Amino acid sequence: MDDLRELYQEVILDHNQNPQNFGQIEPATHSGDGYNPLCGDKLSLTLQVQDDKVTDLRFRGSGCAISKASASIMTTVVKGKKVVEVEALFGAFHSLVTTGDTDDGDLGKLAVMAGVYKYPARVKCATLAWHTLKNCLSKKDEVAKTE
Amino acid sequence: MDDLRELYQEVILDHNQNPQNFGQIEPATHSGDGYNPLCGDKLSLTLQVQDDKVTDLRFRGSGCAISKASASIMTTVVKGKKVVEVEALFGAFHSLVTTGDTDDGDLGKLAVMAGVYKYPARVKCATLAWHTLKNCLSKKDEVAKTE
Amino acid sequence: MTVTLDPSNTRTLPLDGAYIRNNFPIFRNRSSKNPFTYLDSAATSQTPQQVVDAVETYYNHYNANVHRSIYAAGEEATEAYESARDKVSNFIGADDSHAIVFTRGATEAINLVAYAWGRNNLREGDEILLTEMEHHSNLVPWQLAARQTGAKLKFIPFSEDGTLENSEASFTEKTKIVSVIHQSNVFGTINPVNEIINLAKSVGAVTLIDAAQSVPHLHMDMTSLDCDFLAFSGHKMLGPTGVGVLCGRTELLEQMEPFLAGGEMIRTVSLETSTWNDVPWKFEAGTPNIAQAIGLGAAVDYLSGIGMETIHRHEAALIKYTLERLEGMDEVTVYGNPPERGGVVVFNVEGVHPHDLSQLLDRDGVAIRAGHHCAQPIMEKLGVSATARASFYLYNDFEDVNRLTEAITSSLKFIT
Amino acid sequence: MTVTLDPSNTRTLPLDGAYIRNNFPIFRNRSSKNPFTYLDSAATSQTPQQVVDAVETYYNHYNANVHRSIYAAGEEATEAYESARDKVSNFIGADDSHAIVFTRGATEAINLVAYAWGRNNLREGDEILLTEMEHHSNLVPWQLAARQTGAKLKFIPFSEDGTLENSEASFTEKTKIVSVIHQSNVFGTINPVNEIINLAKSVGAVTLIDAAQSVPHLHMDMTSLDCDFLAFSGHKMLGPTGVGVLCGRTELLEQMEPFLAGGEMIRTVSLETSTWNDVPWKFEAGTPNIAQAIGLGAAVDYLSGIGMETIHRHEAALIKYTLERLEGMDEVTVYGNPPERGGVVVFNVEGVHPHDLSQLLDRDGVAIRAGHHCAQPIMEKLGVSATARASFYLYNDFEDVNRLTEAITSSLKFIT
Ligand SMILES: Cc1ncc(COP(=O)(O)O)c(C=O)c1O
Ligand SMILES: Cc1ncc(COP(=O)(O)O)c(C=O)c1O
Ligand code: FES
Ligand code: FES
Repeated sequence: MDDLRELYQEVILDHNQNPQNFGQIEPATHSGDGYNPLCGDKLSLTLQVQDDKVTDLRFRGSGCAISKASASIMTTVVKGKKVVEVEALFGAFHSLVTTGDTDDGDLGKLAVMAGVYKYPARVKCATLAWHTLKNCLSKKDEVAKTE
Repeated sequence: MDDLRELYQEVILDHNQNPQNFGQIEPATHSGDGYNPLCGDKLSLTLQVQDDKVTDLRFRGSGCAISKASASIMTTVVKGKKVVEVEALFGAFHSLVTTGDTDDGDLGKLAVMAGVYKYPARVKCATLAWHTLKNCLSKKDEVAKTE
Repeated sequence: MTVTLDPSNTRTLPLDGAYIRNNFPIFRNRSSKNPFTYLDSAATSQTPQQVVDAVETYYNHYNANVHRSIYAAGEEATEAYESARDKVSNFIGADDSHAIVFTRGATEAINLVAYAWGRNNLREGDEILLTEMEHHSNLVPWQLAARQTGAKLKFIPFSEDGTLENSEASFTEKTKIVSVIHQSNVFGTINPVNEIINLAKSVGAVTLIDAAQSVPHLHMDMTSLDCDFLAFSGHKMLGPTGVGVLCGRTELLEQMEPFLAGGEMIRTVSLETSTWNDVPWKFEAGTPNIAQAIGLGAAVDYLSGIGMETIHRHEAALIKYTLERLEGMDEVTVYGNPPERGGVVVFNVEGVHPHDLSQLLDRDGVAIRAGHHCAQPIMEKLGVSATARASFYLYNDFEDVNRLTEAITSSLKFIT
Repeated sequence: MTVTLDPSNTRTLPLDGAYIRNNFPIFRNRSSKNPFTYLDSAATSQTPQQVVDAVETYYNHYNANVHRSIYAAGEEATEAYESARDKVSNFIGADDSHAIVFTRGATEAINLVAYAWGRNNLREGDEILLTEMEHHSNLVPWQLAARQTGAKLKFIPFSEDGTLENSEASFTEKTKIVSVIHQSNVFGTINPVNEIINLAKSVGAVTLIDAAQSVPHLHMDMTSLDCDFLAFSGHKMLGPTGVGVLCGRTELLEQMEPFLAGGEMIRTVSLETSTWNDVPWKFEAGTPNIAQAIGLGAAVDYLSGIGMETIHRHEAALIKYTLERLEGMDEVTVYGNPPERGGVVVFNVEGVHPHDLSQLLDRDGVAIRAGHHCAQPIMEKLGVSATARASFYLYNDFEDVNRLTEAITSSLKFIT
């Protein structure tokens, strides 16, 4: 009966209750805001990037369980990764949540978000943090939106 | 089978083929144009009114069989009538062609138009000449329209 | 899920939900797992078979263009389309001094006024008076009109209970148009539009009532309301999507420039210039939404058959019970508490984002809305990014409310 | 009435009319006395059961508002609505550089451009280039835009055969927009839009093609056509009333100001100011015509299943035969004789006003149109106040043509 367990996996609910890397880095080398126009939720990201590596990152903001968990998991996965690796991960993550494609072996912990693709209205929740991250890294100063 | 015979009575077809009082009075005491926006047809009326009596009237213009016959019959009925009588006739004629009500004994020859009320799209054809006449008599200079 | 029968179920409702739902095939079609508990009628209402049949009969029996066809099918179509206009007119108590213009929806109806009246009558220094609780559709069109004409926007504020504050001072000789929402799609507040219209008249302003949420739920009487314009949508009152209404004072509509131009709204056309058809057709350019207007006529017949007073009492009983139940839940915050209200309530559940709530309730067949409800300025003032909303209509009953509260409880369990 | 079998009946048509009519219940429902001979598809087409079913399925299975619903019915509705957009896009060969905006019809689509593009881009001295054979819906919106902006209207003339005259000289650096009818709803002419678009581009003008009569009847390829805007209506292509399409270049639509304002077309709203949603939603204010867009998607599926090339060949064969028959009748005058044409012909019968003709043909179950066909300037140039028009679609066959000519003969007998 409970298809929704696929969307709201235990890991997701855990991250929602206890988000990792919640807060703000000061000073940050990169920062940026994301906005999901579908629901009005906002997310702020601050980063430390050194030698093309994301050494630290934190997020803040309001949002649903999916978006909070996605941001939280993202921070744990991205921390310590090279910027080029992050970009590759974004691609894999995007196809994961839009098509359910888990072929990319490097997804690791991100794979728990696989259930999202069955709920098109929630894809933007899952990608909000990632879009914001991408914008931060490309140093665009505008507010990221989930598309 | 032929319901349409009720609309296109022989008398109507005759008047269509041989319209009475077709033409123009010069000089006229009253004149005016009518326009049916539904089809683009136009009708011009010229009158001689003396001592509150319509002594002569003629019509010109393009139009369908219903409108031509209605104008033709109208001219024969109205000629010689007092203006107040004409106004009463207009009322009786209007309810004839919109409701099929033939109660008004004074309709006379006009009664052949009784079939029109079953064809709402053609009511304006039947009343075009009458609206024009009314406008002429009230000396409004504008183009009459059928509503 | 087993439904616990609440003692309050034995209270009687003015309408028998189960009987009414029989006319709405969707309730049969979507209830295989759980009873389909549709609590989103403020967004769009469900559609009775009577309306679907009226639409289908047009397509399958007398599908033709209107107004210029001299053959039987076309005459039937014209007759059905124009008689839908009469039905709508009667339904809202309009009289000979009013005209009914069919639009795509309330939004287009308001835009029609903002363009055809607003662009030609507003000047720099003029004021457009709205309220802080407008739906985007009665706010953004006026923002654009203000920008183009130099007029200024002013707003009647609302207080914490979701009612409008006293606003006499807002009406000045600068006020050129007053456009207000009748029943709030957020708080459910039924605003004192009679008073507002009187105040507007006292300063000579034109009045528009956004009746998108009131015509479907309240008995309306255009003659006694006596506003210049009334706008509403078919899809919120059991009618098809794609049709709405602008009811306006004929005299004012006659003075106005046309809005959309094209076939049907003209009298004469030459290459260089044109003259206009009579009102209301002057404002219906192109082939109209024939089937949808006919469907709206059928919806109005259905609603009249039941009676708008009864529908309002039914919803009042439902919302009263809902508030009792929600207020009994520690985790729930209800926003607004207007004394005069329709069957709409917004709330939040602590620890559950409204979008998650909506998603989780859906598990139990309960459909509510989550978001800003096209009223971001209200959310801003409430200090939330979104809320959950439950809204009722004639097909709902106490069971629906019970299923809502139980589903909230189980969502809380699920997510925390 | 007995139908004389003409030898030409043995010619084969690309489509089997009787087989196709089986999908259109109206032909069964209206043929109790005479076979329903519907020759008015240029005004509005008949609707196959597949389309009616798609609409009914929305209402009876997943009726909900789109885009913001986080419950299953709403997600299905959004998915169906957006996939109708994709179907329409594919149908006309649009690609990623194009966006599909749903409107009420072709008329609204053209007005959208005349307002949102025209009012903000036209200046005094600019020229709007149309043709003398435009439908009122592609003429009057530009008259209004010209009046408001000071731009001037210019017209490419047509000659007696109903084709456009050479017009290279009309394209100058003053030409800011070129808006032309693709297939004439009067003469049936298929205008050389590729050439016209190229000429327009050579002077940097924006291009709009009024495709209300071409998308339903011709294979379209937006990519090779490469105009800026294309406008058409659902109800002329087997779809529901109340839906139309503006296909536009996304880049241009993005630069444009919005047209109608309200819910759905916004990104953020505060009391004073707003920002816009992405294209195409930026141009879809308010609750969209959901069921109608879905119905149009089903119509497009139906048409694709048959094939637009086949439909065009079918109509070409029918119009060829019709012209032969009409030209064989002494009392009949046919207007225009364009070499490239669709299945439309206008004519008059000596001594029978077209409105009487239409009325009399109806006796025999033959539905044609009489009037100015929303093209008064053409009638003016032809020197007539009205004409009769017969127009064909995929459900017609040679029998329909025979019934038309026989009904004309018996009308002549009846009235004279
Ligand atoms: C060539 C042409 N353009 C525009 C229109 C207007 O279409 P609609 O009335 O569906 O808006 C029509 C239909 O009458 C047409 O034939
Ligand atoms: C109060 C109010 N006004 C206007 C509208 C706009 O109606 P529509 O979207 O049908 O145009 C709505 C519906 O969402 C509403 O609730
Ligand atoms: S609902 Fe706002 S991010 Fe998920
Ligand atoms: S059709 Fe023109 S007056 Fe009858």
